[in-house]
Amino acid sequence: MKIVHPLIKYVRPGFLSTTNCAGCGNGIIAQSILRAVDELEMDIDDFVFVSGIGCAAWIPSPFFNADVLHTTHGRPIAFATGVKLSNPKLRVMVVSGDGDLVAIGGNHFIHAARRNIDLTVICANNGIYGMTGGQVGPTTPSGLKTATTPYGNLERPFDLPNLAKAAGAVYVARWTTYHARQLTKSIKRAVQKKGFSFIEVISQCPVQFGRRTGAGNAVTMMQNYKKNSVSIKKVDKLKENELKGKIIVGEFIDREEPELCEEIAKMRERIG
Amino acid sequence: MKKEIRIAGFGGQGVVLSGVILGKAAVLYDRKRAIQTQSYGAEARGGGARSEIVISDEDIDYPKVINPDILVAMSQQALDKYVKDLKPKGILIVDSELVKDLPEDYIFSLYRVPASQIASNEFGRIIVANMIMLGFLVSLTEVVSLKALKNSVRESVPKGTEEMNIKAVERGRKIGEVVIK
Amino acid sequence: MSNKVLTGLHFMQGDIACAEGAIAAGCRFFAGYPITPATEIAERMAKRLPEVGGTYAQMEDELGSMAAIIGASWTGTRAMTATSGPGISLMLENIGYAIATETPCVVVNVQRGAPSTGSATLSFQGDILQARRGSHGEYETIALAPSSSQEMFDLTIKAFNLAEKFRTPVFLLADAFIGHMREEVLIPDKSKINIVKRKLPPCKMSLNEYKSSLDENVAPMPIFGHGFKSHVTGSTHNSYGKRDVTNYEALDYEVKLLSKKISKHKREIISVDSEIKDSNVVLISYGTTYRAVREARKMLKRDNINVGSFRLITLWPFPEEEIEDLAKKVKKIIVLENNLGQIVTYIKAAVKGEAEVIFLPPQVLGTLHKPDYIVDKVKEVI
Amino acid sequence: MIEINEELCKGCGLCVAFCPKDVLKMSNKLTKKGIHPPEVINEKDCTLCGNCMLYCPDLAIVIGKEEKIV
Repeated sequence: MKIVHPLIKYVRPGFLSTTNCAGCGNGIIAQSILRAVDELEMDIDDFVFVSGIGCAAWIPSPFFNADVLHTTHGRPIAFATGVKLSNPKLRVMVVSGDGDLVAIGGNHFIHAARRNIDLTVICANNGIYGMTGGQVGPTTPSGLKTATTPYGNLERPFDLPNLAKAAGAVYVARWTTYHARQLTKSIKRAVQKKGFSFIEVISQCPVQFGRRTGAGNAVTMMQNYKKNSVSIKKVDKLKENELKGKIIVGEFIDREEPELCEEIAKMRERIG
Repeated sequence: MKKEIRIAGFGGQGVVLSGVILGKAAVLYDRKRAIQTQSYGAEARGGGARSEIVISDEDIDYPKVINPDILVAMSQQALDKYVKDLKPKGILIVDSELVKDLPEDYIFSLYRVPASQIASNEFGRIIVANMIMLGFLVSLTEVVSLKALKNSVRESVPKGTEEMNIKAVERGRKIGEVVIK
Repeated sequence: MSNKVLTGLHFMQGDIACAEGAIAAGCRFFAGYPITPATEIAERMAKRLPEVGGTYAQMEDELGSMAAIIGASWTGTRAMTATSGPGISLMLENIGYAIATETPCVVVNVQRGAPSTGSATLSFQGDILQARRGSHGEYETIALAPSSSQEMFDLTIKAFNLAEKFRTPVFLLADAFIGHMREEVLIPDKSKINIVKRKLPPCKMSLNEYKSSLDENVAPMPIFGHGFKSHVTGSTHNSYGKRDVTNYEALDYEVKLLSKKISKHKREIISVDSEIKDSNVVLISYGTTYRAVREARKMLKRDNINVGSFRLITLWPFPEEEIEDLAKKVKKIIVLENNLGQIVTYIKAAVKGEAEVIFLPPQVLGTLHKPDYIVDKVKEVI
Repeated sequence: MIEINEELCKGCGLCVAFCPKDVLKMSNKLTKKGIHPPEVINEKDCTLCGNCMLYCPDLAIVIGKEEKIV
């Protein structure tokens, strides 16, 4: 007698056991995506999942039993742009890490948001380069000691939701792996949203981030996400010192703007 | 018969377009062979510009002009730079308003055409100087037929400016006819 | 008037002919970034693609352009990008990705003065070896060298056909000279243009059933949106597309099959243009350099000197057997390139000492060889 | 009904930590992978809230009512 996990049907046969370390947040994000697809009752064959390089790129690749394009470091959004523009009927989702999407791939990220092309971009933000062994990344908190900031990080981390918002994204949210339910809901919204949508997921890397920076194991890290998260709805009521060290979660923006593929279709019609 | 033509001046005078018009006239309307190449400075306007056309009844292998049969100089700088390449007994046509300093000894035929002056005085548009030059060049040398030139001009210039440009070609042709007589 | 189909005689710039060749070949996606002397291709595609139901994307850089055409190709769309040296250098990582993932696409390199920013408007044949070995790793590529506006049209179509058939990126190695030069181009009726289409898997099947994603005879391409559940990765993978990055056997298997896919079909891919007759001296050239060779041969003929010509239309894969045969028939081979000697090293290797190989760059790099300079050289060695 | 797939479990303990009813606990036994998987110690208190499934990064735990049994 066995109960079958409701999401197993979306997992590529033979790839059930992932390459994630124990307690890695990537697995929670993977599930949240699959749960969103399941709850939306959409055919996963209508999706193309595009990822870059790094641990987070392995969330869909090869785990998801769907069309998966596992690309080069930093470029998944540019690959996804080609997929979406040449076949706008496909639902294109980019899943990758913070180093991939906003360090090496930062330019593609802001320009895709500016274009407002209908992509859903999910960034697993673990605050560090996990796969290469714990080097400082574009989202590493200031002061933190990492493999390449042995005297502490002198730089400031990116605030990704506000970056995406300023660049022109029409839907932007941030959650942590602790907020897996809200994350699923947000992914559903993002998939249905016409235009560039972006979700940042603060995610535990217990091995490289946790161990190196003293943030603890997966359990501690997620319990801290729970403790330190503040809803964006409450931010206005809090003083600056009360927000120190807090993770602001929620939907940062949800607006309507003309979407690129639709505008291209209209242009074609116009010129006949 | 193969003719090599170099038209040179500065960017903004329609030097490149003049070459394209000649090439198009030869290939599309006279059914000859032609190749047009060009070079210009880094600046979009005001730098040196050069357009070269090889016109032949046979296939053209080497596409570049080394020693032109005809040189049209639309600026002093162009003349100074390219006059040495002109074939002995070649034809030199200069815009007499813009090219004042001419070589003292020469064995080529020299024609001084006040194209810019006519363009601004009679047409109120200095930009048509190149068309006056083309009209002159074609009536003098018959590298392409006048009919082909006119067809090519019509097809190549911005819509709405066709008639003005054709008139400028005609004006240049008239100067040429006078010269020939 | 519908602009969809362009036919007949045109006085056309090489770059424009290339764009029209792409449209005629069924290219419906172009991603690019402005760069002299390739910009005219992008401009033409921006105008033409929407007219034929295609899409033009101006990306934020050339890295993104190359990425975007690979993405487009995986939806089953014929895709192209065009650039020049600095852009190609940025594209090379993703060109390697296209090779590893067997993605058909066409990459046009309108070569300019280089290295680095070099000279944007000056012509050069400086990227010949880069096309062969520019991306990291061990692989084979296909590269074609046009020598006229007409060939910018014809060889672009050929590039698409080879790309689609062999599931690989194909380079069109033009240069600033041919890109910007205008001459006549005859565009045949659509029915006269041969279009090769990529092979797709026969039906909806899972990747597990799909056992030949690495195949020296070129596997069908499980494009997106058809339920194939394709797993596409540039990482070392086995014949199921499964990533296997810690296994030497997997690396050995993948690299060898990807290379064999090209080398095994060399005879079908390679095209050369050879006129030897009874001459003891032959001029080897490609691209624009061939134009100077033709003129020089005509001049030599007037002096009753008969020299042969051997032109490489396909630069890669390198036609070594053809060169080896040639070397047995002649005494001296003069290799003309607009660089300091790139393909000549491959020619020397193929000649195997059967003939003397003389390298002849132009007097001034970047300029076309002057015909009388070639004539003088021939008379000197004869 | 709670089922733990010991082949997939990596022993991170998230399911135990986020179970509101202390239904699970890390066991002392070692799996083939050399990790301690969780075990069910108090199934009657399980409210099927789903936290253990939600937070298991490896799809290694599944809960369901009897009728959902395949």
